[in-house]
Amino acid sequence: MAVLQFREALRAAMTEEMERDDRVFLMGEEVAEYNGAYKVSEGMLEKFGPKRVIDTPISENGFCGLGVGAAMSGLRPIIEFMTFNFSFVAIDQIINNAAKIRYMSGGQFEVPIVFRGANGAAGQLAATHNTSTESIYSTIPGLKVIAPSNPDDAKGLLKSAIRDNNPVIFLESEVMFGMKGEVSEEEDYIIPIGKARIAKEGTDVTIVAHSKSYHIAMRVAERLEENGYSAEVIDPRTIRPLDIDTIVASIKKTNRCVIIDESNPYASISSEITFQIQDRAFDFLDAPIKRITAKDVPAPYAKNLIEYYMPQEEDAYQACLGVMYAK
Amino acid sequence: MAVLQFREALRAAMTEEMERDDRVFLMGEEVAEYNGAYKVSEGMLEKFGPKRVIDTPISENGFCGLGVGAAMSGLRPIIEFMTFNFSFVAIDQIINNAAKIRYMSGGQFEVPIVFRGANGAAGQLAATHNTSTESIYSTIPGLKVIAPSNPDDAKGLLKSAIRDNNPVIFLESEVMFGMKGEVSEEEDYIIPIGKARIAKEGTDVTIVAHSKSYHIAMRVAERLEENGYSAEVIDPRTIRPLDIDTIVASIKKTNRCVIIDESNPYASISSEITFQIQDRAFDFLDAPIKRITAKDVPAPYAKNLIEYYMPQEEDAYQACLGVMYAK
Amino acid sequence: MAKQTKKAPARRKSTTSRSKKADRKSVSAEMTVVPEKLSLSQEFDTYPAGKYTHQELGLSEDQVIAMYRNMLLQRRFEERAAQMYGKQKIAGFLHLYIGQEAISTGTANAMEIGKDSLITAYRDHGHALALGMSANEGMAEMFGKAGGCSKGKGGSMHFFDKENRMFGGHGIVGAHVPVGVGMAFAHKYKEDGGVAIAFYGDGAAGQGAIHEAANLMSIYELPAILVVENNQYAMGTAVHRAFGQTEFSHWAASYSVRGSVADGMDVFSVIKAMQDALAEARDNKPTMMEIRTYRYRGHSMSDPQKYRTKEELDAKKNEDPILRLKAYLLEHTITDEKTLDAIDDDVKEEVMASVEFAENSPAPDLDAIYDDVYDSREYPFLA
Amino acid sequence: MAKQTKKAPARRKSTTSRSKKADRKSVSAEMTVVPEKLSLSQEFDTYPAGKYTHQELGLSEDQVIAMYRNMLLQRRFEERAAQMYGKQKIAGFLHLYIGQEAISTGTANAMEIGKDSLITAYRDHGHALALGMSANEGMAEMFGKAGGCSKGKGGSMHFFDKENRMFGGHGIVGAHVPVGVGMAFAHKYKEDGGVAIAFYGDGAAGQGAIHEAANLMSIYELPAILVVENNQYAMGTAVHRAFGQTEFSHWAASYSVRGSVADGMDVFSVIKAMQDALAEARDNKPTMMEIRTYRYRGHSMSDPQKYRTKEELDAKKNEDPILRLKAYLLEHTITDEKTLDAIDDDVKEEVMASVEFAENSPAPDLDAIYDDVYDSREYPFLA
Ligand SMILES: Cc1ncc(C[n+]2csc(CCOP(=O)(O)OP(=O)(O)O)c2C)c(N)n1
Ligand SMILES: Cc1ncc(C[n+]2csc(CCOP(=O)(O)OP(=O)(O)O)c2C)c(N)n1
Ligand SMILES: [Mg+2]
Ligand SMILES: [Mg+2]
Repeated sequence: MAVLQFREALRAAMTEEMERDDRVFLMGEEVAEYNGAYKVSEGMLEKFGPKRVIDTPISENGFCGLGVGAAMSGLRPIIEFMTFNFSFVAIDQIINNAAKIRYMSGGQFEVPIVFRGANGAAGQLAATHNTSTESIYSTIPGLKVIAPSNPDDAKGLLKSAIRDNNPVIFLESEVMFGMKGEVSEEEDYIIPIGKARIAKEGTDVTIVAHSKSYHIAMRVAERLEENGYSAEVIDPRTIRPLDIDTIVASIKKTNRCVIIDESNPYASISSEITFQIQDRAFDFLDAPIKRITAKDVPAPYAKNLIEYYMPQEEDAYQACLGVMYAK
Repeated sequence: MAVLQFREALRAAMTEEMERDDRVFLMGEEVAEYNGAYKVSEGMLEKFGPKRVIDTPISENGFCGLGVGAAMSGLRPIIEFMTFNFSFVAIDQIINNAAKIRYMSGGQFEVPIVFRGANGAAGQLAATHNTSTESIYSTIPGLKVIAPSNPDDAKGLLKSAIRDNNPVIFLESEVMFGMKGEVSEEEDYIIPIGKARIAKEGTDVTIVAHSKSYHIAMRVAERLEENGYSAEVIDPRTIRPLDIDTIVASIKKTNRCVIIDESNPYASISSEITFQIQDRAFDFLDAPIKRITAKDVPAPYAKNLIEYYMPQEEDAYQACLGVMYAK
Repeated sequence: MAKQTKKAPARRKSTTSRSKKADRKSVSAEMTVVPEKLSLSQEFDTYPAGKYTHQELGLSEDQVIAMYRNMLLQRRFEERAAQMYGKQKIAGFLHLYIGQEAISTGTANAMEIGKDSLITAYRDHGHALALGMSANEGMAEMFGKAGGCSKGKGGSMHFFDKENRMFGGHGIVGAHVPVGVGMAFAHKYKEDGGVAIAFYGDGAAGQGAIHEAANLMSIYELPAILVVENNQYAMGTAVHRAFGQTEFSHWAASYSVRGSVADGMDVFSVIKAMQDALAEARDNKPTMMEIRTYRYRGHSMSDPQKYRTKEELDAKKNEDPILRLKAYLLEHTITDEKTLDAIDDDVKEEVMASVEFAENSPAPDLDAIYDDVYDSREYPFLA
Repeated sequence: MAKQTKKAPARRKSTTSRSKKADRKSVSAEMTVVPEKLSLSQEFDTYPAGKYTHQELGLSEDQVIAMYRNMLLQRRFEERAAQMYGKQKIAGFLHLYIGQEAISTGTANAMEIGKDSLITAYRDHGHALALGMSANEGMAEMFGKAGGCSKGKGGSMHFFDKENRMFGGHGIVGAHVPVGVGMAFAHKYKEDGGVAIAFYGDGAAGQGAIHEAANLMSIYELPAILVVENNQYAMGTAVHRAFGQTEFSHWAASYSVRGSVADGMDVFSVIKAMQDALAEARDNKPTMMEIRTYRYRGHSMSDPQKYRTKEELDAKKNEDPILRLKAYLLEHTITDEKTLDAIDDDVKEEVMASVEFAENSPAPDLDAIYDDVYDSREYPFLA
């Protein structure tokens, strides 16, 4: 195992895939000469040259469309959004073109493309720069949506995403780019898309959480452990398709579930996971499923407000106690 | 009561509000000289002149942004999307500007604007022209989302939307524009935003359905009635905010729920309604909540496929029997 | 008819644009100084109607006859489609290309089909047939049958034909144009010598996507041609109601690319304009082209067309590109009325056969609704 | 310095553009015919540095001194903000306007504040202070305090000031420009005589939103001015790496609007350019203006700035708009060093006081997180 930063794991995944397959290229704002706004692509221009590591103007709609056309033509673009907040100006290319062209063409054309970049809240950046987009993208058939919580998953899943023949939304995080973690040194390390990870086994309550929220879940599980409760933590890793089987199996054991997700709550991932659990494991549920999410408001700037806006560890802890009727 | 087509009810609402308040104007593609792609605005150019009924180029992002700026300046724009499928090229203006400017400016500026037009499936139009957008818009704090199922609600709610000081997404339907229905002749007929309508009272199962799906719900309820079951049908009318109190009160009576919605299922309205019901009425549920939605695929063109794609009345009927353990 | 040299006109750049080959790294002092005088002047290559003969363009007589047949096929195919729409065999939106056939046929003749790539909007039957899609596949697609080019999933607006590098058939106005630039990007990346041509309507020019696409093809120096088929209307909106600048070729100046204008009622004008633009593009010099044309039918099938007068329509019908080519064929004694009649019969038969093919083609299996969403049927769709 | 007439230059239209007042209803035959020759030529109004005196612009000496003070206030305010960022009193993104102050101050001086409207991107402190926002409100906003202009909800990127018709402070590159056109639309609709000015960066010019906004202001003949503050870089991307056409004024030809270019290092150039554009706009003739400037600091606080050389930066620092105005004030004996020192002291004090104000202003109540999402707190937020 090597210890890598999250950004290094992403870079390793892209580098390996670009070495393996010369149809893969990286395009986005400041990815080349600037080495990436968050240094994910540092050194890649030097390694692969300007043909394959390509700076763009600030024209997300244009270069996402370019990526779709290139993918239809047999290339395998990785399109970096500086952050996914900026994907809204290009979302038509993702929803109407990337996701639907295979279908509309009766399977003649495929769109093997990865849209990746930072997603979700990143501190005091205010309302337009703190949006969690997974609810929106995962409602769209034709897309796959991945949101890893640690460098190892980031590497294995990004490699899978690049090899996938479908459009993939790959959600990273500004505040996690510097996070270090062990990453498998296995040659050609691949994690299959659509498989959840049971991060911690337990028997009393299931906590489902992806990306940054996963780390809250682990802290909550620790606190519960200290207090004599055994929580199972599941990181779905892939949001669409969702590995509901793993989650349901856990619920059948614990009979309780708390979901932590930093998305705004309405019609979000937590809503969907809840639907699927109650649909498949209704008789196993001993308490309503609870969720701890970002507040139902735009993200504010002030330090105290944005902290309050985010899912609170304490709330999640209390919710776990609550579903166990332990308070 | 007058009998009006859905489109006439919408036109009446806009006309009355424009007569009442000269800050209100209508802008969109083909709304003026062409009298509206679906004739919703027929005659309005003649009545109000080109200052207030304004044709645009095909520049949704541009004219939605224009609407936001006009609203910030004290006007009250109604922006028509020919259909909401085309709102994706302008969604950044809705999500990042319309929904967030009040917040980001600390309440200094408000954005009283209505984005309206046809939403959802409309027959053999294939994947890009059949998208239900309510899941996406309702996840965004700062927006209100309305989707009436009949001319009366359309009139009363559109008038409310135009008077509302917040950005409102108002979802109509190509296939309902010609539908006739009784519309109140009450002067200044207003239906408050955020109140569900109990369309039919019943005791055995609650069916929640809005917009076109509401009509499926009513047919299902009739069939159930014929077979000795009493269904309560609730049309939420407003999607955000959701009148969960009315829904929960019904569940407490019927102990069962089926949701019909033509959105793609993942992270959709049906997911959210389910979360909220199980959260608040867990102990009252005698069966898992079921949903009948569009299939989890892009919309196909072929007649048999698009029919199969849509929520099926038979499936909804069977789901109702299922939750009543009546089959 | 004026004698015309075959060489592509030299590329004319706007007088104030800087060389893009210049060192892109640092900001030169010159860039920040405001000059005493600043003006823009750029010339555009124009291809007026009636200026070119088939010989000058290197076309054989057989080729010209084949072009005529192809244009007629598009026309008859769509006339029949309109009829089938009336019979409710075809549903949804049906946008006819009638009047614009010289553009598709001219382009296909200038292109290297199978090597170059093409993408267009929802008014796509003409381009598909010109590139070689069979009438059968097209008609069956509109009938929503399994034998359609897109297996009945796409309908009229979504004709795709991978073999002939026809990339669709797209319904979101303007959104396919950046995709076209991506196709050009791939040609350059793969160094396969191909050029990508993206067609869009005058109305689509209002979309920001066009601006972004044009700038991208300029800075990356792509083998791309952006072509606005200016048929004067976007649904009911006359072009001068929608744009401050209706000389679309002039927009090329905003991107320092070549601009040109062709006459879409004369297939030779289109061919010549395309030949030149293709030659430039193969040298990675993109073009923004306007082709002036006219749509004879309504926007779609339910258009009362109150936005134009019968006189205007009739005047334009006098320029019918098919009648024009027919007159040329006769005038230049390339062929005779009898042969032309035979062609017409032949085309009609092909179209009728396509209707029969479409009728007989099976509807897709219901289960096919889950095909081609992802590359694999293994995907766990929600029930 | 050349003598200069005060009259705005006549509006120059590109030679091939058609009158927009022409009957917009029908398509004229002329529009569909491809001419033998087609060329575009358009002149742009340029406002070189060093060409204008305050007298010629109708400015009193006191006004010029006030301008100097205002530019200095912006500079010191931001220097202090940078320091406070280092101390972690300010967080998130902090984009400094240092080097560009002549643009905000010049514009504010040409505008009728309270009647005209302004909108800009996230590099917004300078414009807010120039329009009259207090340093207190600005600093407190960046500190995330209840006393901030946006009650601590917006931060550095979202300075709003309704009273002075400052419409923000916007973080999505380019997306506020159509909003600016909407502000102009409202001025015309309400017939209040106001003009809306929308500033954006050179990088933002890559967004399709700019294209759509420019065309809309042209066809609706709005009292609008679109201004690209060309500071040569978008983050690390030099302007000539991002655009085929870097003469941004030339883009005006694509919309048949007036184009002009001013020098952002000379406040008088900015004022003159704005005065002319405002006069045109009050007559519903919009302008696309480029102002050439330079950003002295990094893009945001964490920018290693490897994309430019120290020499380039130093050369540009010689053109510092504040030093330039200072030299002008002394050269024209409008004031003396002592007075200027006093102004500097005064400004520093104002800025220090704003830091104190910000420190002492309370953090927002946690419950305020639900304020100003909707017009009413009655909204049933999800718990
Ligand atoms: C983004 C978007 N907005 C609106 C529409 C609806 N629409 C379909 S075709 C059309 C007119 C397009 O006109 P033009 O580009 O000139 O093409 P033409 O129909 O003349 O071939 C409009 C407004 C759409 N399909 N997509
Ligand atoms: C749509 C969008 N894409 C990307 C970004 C990230 N971003 C913020 S500022 C910036 C550079 C903008 O440069 P320019 O417009 O020249 O303005 P300047 O910073 O020079 O004032 C970028 C890429 C963004 N905020 N919004
Ligand atoms: Mg057209
Ligand atoms: Mg810049």
